[in-house]
Amino acid sequence: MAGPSCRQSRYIDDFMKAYSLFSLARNAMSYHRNWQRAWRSPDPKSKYDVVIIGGGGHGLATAYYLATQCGINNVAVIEKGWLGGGNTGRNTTIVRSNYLLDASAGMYEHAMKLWEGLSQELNYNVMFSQRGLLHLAHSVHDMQEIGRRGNAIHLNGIDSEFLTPEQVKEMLPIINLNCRYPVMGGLLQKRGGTARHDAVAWGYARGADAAGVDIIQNCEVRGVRVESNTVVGVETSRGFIGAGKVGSVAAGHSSVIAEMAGFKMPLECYPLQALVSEPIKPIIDCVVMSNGIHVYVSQSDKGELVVGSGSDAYNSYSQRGSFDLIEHTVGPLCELFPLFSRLRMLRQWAGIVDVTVDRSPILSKTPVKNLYFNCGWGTGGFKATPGSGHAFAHSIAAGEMNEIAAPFSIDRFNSGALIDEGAAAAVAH
Amino acid sequence: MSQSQRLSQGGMIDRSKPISFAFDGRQYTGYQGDTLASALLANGVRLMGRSFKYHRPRGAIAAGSEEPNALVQLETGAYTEPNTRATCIELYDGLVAKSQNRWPSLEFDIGAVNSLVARFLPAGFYYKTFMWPASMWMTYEKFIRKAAGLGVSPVEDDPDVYHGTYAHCDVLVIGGGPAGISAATAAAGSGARVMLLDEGSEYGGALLGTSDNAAAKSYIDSALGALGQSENVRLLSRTTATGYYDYNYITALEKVTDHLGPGNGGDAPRQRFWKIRAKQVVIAAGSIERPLIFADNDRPGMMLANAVGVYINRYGVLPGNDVVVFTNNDSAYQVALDASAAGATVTVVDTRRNVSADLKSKLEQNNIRLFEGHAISSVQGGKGVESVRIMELSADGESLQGQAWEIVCTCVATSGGWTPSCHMFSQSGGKLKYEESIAGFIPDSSRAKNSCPNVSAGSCNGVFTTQECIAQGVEAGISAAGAAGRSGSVPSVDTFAVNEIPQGAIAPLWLVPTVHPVGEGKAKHFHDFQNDVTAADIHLAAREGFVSVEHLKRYTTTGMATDQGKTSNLNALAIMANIQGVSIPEVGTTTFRPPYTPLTLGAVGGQESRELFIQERKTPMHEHHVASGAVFEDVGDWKRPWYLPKEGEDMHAAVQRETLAVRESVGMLDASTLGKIDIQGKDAVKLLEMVYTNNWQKLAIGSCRYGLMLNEHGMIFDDGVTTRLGENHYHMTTTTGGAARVMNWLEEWLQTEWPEWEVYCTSVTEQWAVLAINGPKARDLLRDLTDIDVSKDAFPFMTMREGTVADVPARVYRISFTGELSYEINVPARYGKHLIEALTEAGKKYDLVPYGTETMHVLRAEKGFIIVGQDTDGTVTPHDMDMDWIVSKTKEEYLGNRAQARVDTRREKRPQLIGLLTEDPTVVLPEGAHIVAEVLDKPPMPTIGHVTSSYMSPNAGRSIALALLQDGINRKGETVSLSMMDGTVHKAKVTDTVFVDKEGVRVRG
Amino acid sequence: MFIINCPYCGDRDQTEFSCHGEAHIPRPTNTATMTDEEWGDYVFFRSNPKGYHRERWLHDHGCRRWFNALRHTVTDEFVATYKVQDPRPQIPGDGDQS
Amino acid sequence: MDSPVIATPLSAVKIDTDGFTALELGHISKINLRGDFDSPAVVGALTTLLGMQTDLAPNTFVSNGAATLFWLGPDERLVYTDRDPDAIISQWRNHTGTGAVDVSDYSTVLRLSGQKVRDVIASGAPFDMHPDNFSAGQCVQTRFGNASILLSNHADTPVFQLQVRWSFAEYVFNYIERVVKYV
Ligand SMILES: Cc1cc2nc3c(=O)[nH]c(=O)nc-3n(C[C@H](O)[C@H](O)[C@H](O)COP(=O)(O)OP(=O)(O)OC[C@H]3O[C@@H](n4cnc5c(N)ncnc54)[C@H](O)[C@@H]3O)c2cc1C
Ligand SMILES: NC(=O)c1ccc[n+]([C@@H]2O[C@H](COP(=O)([O-])OP(=O)(O)OC[C@H]3O[C@@H](n4cnc5c(N)ncnc54)[C@H](O)[C@@H]3O)[C@@H](O)[C@H]2O)c1
Ligand SMILES: Cc1cc2nc3c(=O)[nH]c(=O)nc-3n(C[C@H](O)[C@H](O)[C@H](O)COP(=O)(O)O)c2cc1C
Ligand SMILES: [Zn+2]
Repeated sequence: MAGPSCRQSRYIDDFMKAYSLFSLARNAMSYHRNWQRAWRSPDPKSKYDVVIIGGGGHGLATAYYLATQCGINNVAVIEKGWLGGGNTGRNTTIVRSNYLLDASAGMYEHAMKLWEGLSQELNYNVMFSQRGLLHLAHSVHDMQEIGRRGNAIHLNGIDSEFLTPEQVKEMLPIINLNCRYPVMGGLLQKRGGTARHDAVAWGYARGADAAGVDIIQNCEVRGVRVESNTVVGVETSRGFIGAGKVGSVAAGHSSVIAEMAGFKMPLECYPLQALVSEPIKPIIDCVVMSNGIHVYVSQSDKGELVVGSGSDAYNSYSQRGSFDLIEHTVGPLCELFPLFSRLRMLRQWAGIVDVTVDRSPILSKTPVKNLYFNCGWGTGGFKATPGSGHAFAHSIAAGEMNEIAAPFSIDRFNSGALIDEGAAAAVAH
Repeated sequence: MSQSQRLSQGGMIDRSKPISFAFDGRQYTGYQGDTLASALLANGVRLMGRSFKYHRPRGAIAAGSEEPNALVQLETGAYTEPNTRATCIELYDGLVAKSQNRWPSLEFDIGAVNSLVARFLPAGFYYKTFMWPASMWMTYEKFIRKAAGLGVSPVEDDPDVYHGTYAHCDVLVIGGGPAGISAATAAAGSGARVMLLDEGSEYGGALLGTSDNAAAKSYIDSALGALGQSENVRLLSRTTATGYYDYNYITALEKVTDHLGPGNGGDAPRQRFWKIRAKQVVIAAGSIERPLIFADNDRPGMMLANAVGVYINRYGVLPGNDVVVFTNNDSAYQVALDASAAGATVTVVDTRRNVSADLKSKLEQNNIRLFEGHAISSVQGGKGVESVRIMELSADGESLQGQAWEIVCTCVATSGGWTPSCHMFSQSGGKLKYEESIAGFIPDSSRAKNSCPNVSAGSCNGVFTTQECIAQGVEAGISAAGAAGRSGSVPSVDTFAVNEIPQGAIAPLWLVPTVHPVGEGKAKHFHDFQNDVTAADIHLAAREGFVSVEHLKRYTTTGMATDQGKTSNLNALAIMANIQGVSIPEVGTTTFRPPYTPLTLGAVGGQESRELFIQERKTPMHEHHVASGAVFEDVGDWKRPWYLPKEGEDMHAAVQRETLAVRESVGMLDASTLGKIDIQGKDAVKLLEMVYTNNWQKLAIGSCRYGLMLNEHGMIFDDGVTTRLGENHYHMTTTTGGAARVMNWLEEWLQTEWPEWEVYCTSVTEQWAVLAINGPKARDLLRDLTDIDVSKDAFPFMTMREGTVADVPARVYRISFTGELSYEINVPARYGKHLIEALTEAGKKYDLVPYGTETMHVLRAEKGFIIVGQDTDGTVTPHDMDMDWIVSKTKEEYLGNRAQARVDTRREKRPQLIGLLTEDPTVVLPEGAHIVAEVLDKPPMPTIGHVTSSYMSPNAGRSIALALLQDGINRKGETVSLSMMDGTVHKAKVTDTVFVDKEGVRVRG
Repeated sequence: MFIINCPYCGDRDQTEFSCHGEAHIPRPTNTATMTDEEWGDYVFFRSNPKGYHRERWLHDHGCRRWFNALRHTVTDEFVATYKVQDPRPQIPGDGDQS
Repeated sequence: MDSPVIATPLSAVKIDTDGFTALELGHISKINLRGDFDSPAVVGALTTLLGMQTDLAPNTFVSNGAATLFWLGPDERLVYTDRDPDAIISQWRNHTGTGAVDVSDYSTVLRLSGQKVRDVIASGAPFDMHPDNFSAGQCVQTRFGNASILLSNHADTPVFQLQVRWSFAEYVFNYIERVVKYV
């Protein structure tokens, strides 16, 4: 398996097309008239070697790595709406790799390493900002949890530090340590942080396009054509598109795609909500996550507080959730940071997250030959985008899930070998 | 320069109440009834803020909540509030405001260099640069972050309080303009329970900004007076409907005391958050004017035409003595007339060539110059408009031609037409339709969501005369009331007319051409003022393929500012439509999301934070623990004594003392928080058989048994002791944190899977106050207080007896979580306090020691008893816990049974619970420490297990630990290594899990 | 924020309820003879439709009864709520009773 | 030893302000009754043991001086009684063969009165208490903040009773005390 690559992509060979301060300046001289499309808008061909369903970050990354690392350039990404309009375009952008279980640590740390060179690799600034990610512990039980996770992470070779309440206060002077369930400690991953969600989709799209991938937007997959238990293509709103292999990376719609192919998935879709405040000058400099009182907050480069809310516990494809979750997000936020109470919420929204019982993703072969699924990232897959795409691309190319993807096979729901990060640690995102 | 722009008469301000206020350190005077913006304008201040990206000088363009520019930092210290719209701040005495996003001052802002290099900062420039060297991004980012943001957050805790409340009505009317008032009147007349909200300080909406607003006011007052009489009507002004959710759930923010100034609200909350459930909703939210997009259309002094009208008529302020009205429709002509009447020199520039004779003659009568078929080609003046140049538009509207005329002016009133406020309708899930005749989207009432019955009325529905608005309002009010089941007799609702000129025949001109192609001259054509998004940015986005309206939004950030594009969105997508050569509806709109205007976080969550955040559940003995000096631990929502230090003791000392005392004399623990479920009915035992792994058929009445519960995945999720109280009667206990979960688990199975079984479960957790007494002297102590025969034979281990303890009725369970001779005394909660006092008194002679949860944990660990949730984590089976003894081999079925047989669950070498004894007995391993397969110099090191519980055990005379270790049961006797975060390595021997009294003699003593 | 019609208590606010996933998944009675696949299917695999969904709700803060609902997962609108033992209401526009 | 003192969670506190009073009613014996309330055995037991009519509509309660019977669910009623609950419980079981549990101490009851009552409770409860929807004789199990409550309307003046679990009583009381100032 090819390792993460940090060199500037060789596929953007035309230096003038590459983005840089220089190209920006040059284009400014011509009033920005000469910028090219970030990606083409081709008509679908009749057949591709690989068709990827879903133009979110994971789908685009898969296509990008197929084309740039696996030597498969005859690839299409089929997106029913606009690129990145799914969860990629609506998540709270938290990136970390401090997971407890080996399988998860393997996946997320793989992704982290790719994140660390991604802007350069893609020649697109994805604003990956390693500002640090701090998990707060509010009870003896939380302390046991971060104790276990901190050690596990450390021994997996991933950075993590325990903080005392005093150290937490030093990092975050505005925190109220004596909130209901006082802060008893913290677990810090300095390499954790955020990235600009849209840029990730666009950067991968541009990179994939440059490597020959056809990105086809506004094209909905409406059927999966299977002949003698082997996938041969997809029926779309723009006609049939043949495919040697199909990778479904449709996040919130994976069950729908599976139904088209004639099987069920261990998934349920829920609305997951988030909100942003009005922009303000910098006030918190790291990502703060508290499972004890349910707060997830960071501040974007533009200045808004980006606040994760919860997921409603009913199945839904509506991209809207119920308001009481917003109340139960803002209440805790004001509890932990009482001075935010005079700030204002600017916008709230929801995404459709596909959740497995063990809250870990599925990267897997399926009952249909040559049809692969990458889904179930639920509330926390943005951070995995490069790693997931990379592992999935190599797995599709090989026809077998690779070492990083293998534990996430769908078989685990029959064997019982769940990767139950949630049960083990009760940690979200 | 005192109120130089204040008109000598007119307006709805109270000239008898002058108010002094400060802006950017200078003192000014305004009047009661002013907003900060109107008062500043009255004082000749046009420059109020700087834009986000280019730091361009900006003034107010609007008079309402759609304002994108005039954002200020209101007040100071703990009361400070960033990004507050000057157009919505009601003036109060002593108000202090500062401009934002500028340094060192508003007049001279260093950040304005961005404007000079603007050419290098097109939409999305940051995606293209700042990438090299990679290590520098964090440094670049720091600067970017500092430069971004608008105002500053307070750094002190909010001194204000907030109130939230639910409300219900038949008909909710959103918006108190003519349409809303008449809808409310009609609905109330039909007998409906009505709520009428308006975000303004006064009802009347657009009527307040008309030149005959005095007459309008008396019309409004009489309508509101009548509404106010009705018991069934709730009137809420200063209240914005912020969100419209499923099933007609509408949230609204009422600004209760903001207009009084900080600290002046008395006992009243600062703001109130309404959660309204309405059977029917009438949306009468009015419409918002759009600016025309032309070169440098952002200079202070440029305003929406209707805002100019509002400042003149409502506030008695003339925003400029020389006014150019620039329009593509009729409605701004009224503003020209009003400005002229107020004494301004007015010029009208109309992009159209077919202005009606009627309008022309009106202008002529007032000596107002008119340029037909013309457009503004450029603007002079930096921190305020000084003059504009106009040129003739080509017939196709694509270019400018001829000679440029310069018109001196300090105010430009522009109107690009009216955008109906469809926010609420869209948020409710309704779909919009594009109406060519008004060049705007309006609600498609046939595509409202079934669960959100509503009707739009007035200008938000695309009608632009007051009389039509009133007529629609009445109709909407009656139909909504009827749909809500109220159809009384409706009194006739008065209609009313004002001086206004409807939009009429609008000739859309989405982007006024300039001499240079868009984006190539120096001039900028702003549509999103706050986020500094220009027409050129839209062109760039289109060029780069960001053509979907959602990409356009995200790439250029148009519509993402604090005004959410109220004045800009339609312009932006129309420009994109033109570039693409498609129709506006084909481009489509972005999603309307709550809140309508930014919503104070404290109002949403403030009430249920701090002391009302999450209930602190306390047992009936709580006060006693407090008096005993207990330090508390949060267990779930409960407060439990953690340890009870004596003078000078730290936690360790207290726990060691308590732990020893229990095994030496007797200890006492408040166990009231354990979940308790009363189970009755002839099929009760069937239920137990299904939910526990062991056998329950043969449990004798009066006997107790321990049980483990598994989920259907086969993993342990709760445990506890259940006692048979009678023939078909059981008392189940659960973990403290698991009580609700277990109750639901039982009920779910009973109600959905086995509804024919006769079993009744009742939570009795709080019914009983429970004291556990443990230790060799527990029996003696109990004997002193009870009428129960406590002798060993009469009251054996794992049985229950009823009687009295300390003269109150009690159930005493002889069960033990400590391995000591133990009794759990349950009395009705009302006697809990009595019980602990009586025991404390009687215990003196036995050296009774109260102990807390930490000691309990040590004691049970000494005996190897697990804590579900600490030693288990949702991924362990009974076998993993070395608890095969509790899994029935004979039962046909129980929940979680089948899962035990799966490949992975049967797998060898799963992590299993074992004991660990460190080589150095003084080392207490940290909980969570990992056992490594092999010690390496540095990570990564493969791990094979982790410590779940670890304590210094005074009874074992050394440290002890429990751990989950792969294949642990077979490894007993081996030595393993644990690698710490700081690099130290501890060695420990793998043992069984019982460290004290291995034979279990004491518990049966 | 739904209004949910509890079949026992009537129309109530959503916050009184909790949802417990797909309804009508009877617990198998032949667990001993089931394969791991069959068991996995019962415990983990759900239809998760984009469309009409039959699901279980609990009136937590009310009568504490479980009941079923037929709801559309795109509009989030309830078609019907019904008691556990009641016949399944029909899916709108669908003749089939399943 | 002195005869044992009976404690209730809110005995030490009360609210008495303009338009609103809240007062704990002290210890009340309460029994949770289960069974098929249409069956002759249960109907008979209710009449003989409590002198109660049995056709209680959902969300209502009846009172006969000595006892008050609340509808809690299709197979569940709650009784407040003056009499010894143990006796009633054992007779109930004998008569009906179904469940009965002493829940006297599980919860406590606040009496709320004054014209502000509805607005105070609306601050935490999503239920519509307008007299059209909630008149004297009706009761409702709903939510107040995070707590489950049983709210009953005893007079439209109004006089409400609010029953809440013991361990949530302080929270509910604090909540009421906070919001009463604001309505
Ligand atoms: C509010 C919120 C907050 C979150 N916060 C975080 C966080 O902080 N950190 C984190 O790591 N993760 C977070 N997540 C999760 C994260 O967003 C997702 O796991 C991740 O973005 C999934 O990426 P994806 O590419 O798989 O899916 P998506 O971006 O959803 O892409 C799937 C694409 O498939 C397309 N599609 C679906 N059906 C079809 C079809 N039939 N034909 C064609 N195309 C189709 C969709 O339109 C969509 O564009 C959050 C999610 C949400 C909703
Ligand atoms: N001359 C023209 O072309 C033209 C165009 C549009 C409107 N108008 C005039 O404007 C008036 C329109 O009457 P109307 O009643 O439809 O609207 P209105 O603008 O008079 O009143 C709407 C009211 O709704 C309030 N509002 C909007 N959104 C709200 C929210 N989310 N929450 C709370 N309040 C909210 C506003 O503050 C405003 O007071 C008429 O007099 C009409 O003639 C004229
Ligand atoms: C990290 C992040 C930051 C955001 N910042 C803003 C913002 O500053 N202004 C804004 O209007 N919306 C912001 N949004 C929300 C988007 O406008 C939008 O609501 C979200 O992408 C979901 O799309 P939808 O609302 O169109 O369904 C942000 C979203 C994310 C994920
Ligand atoms: Zn109910």
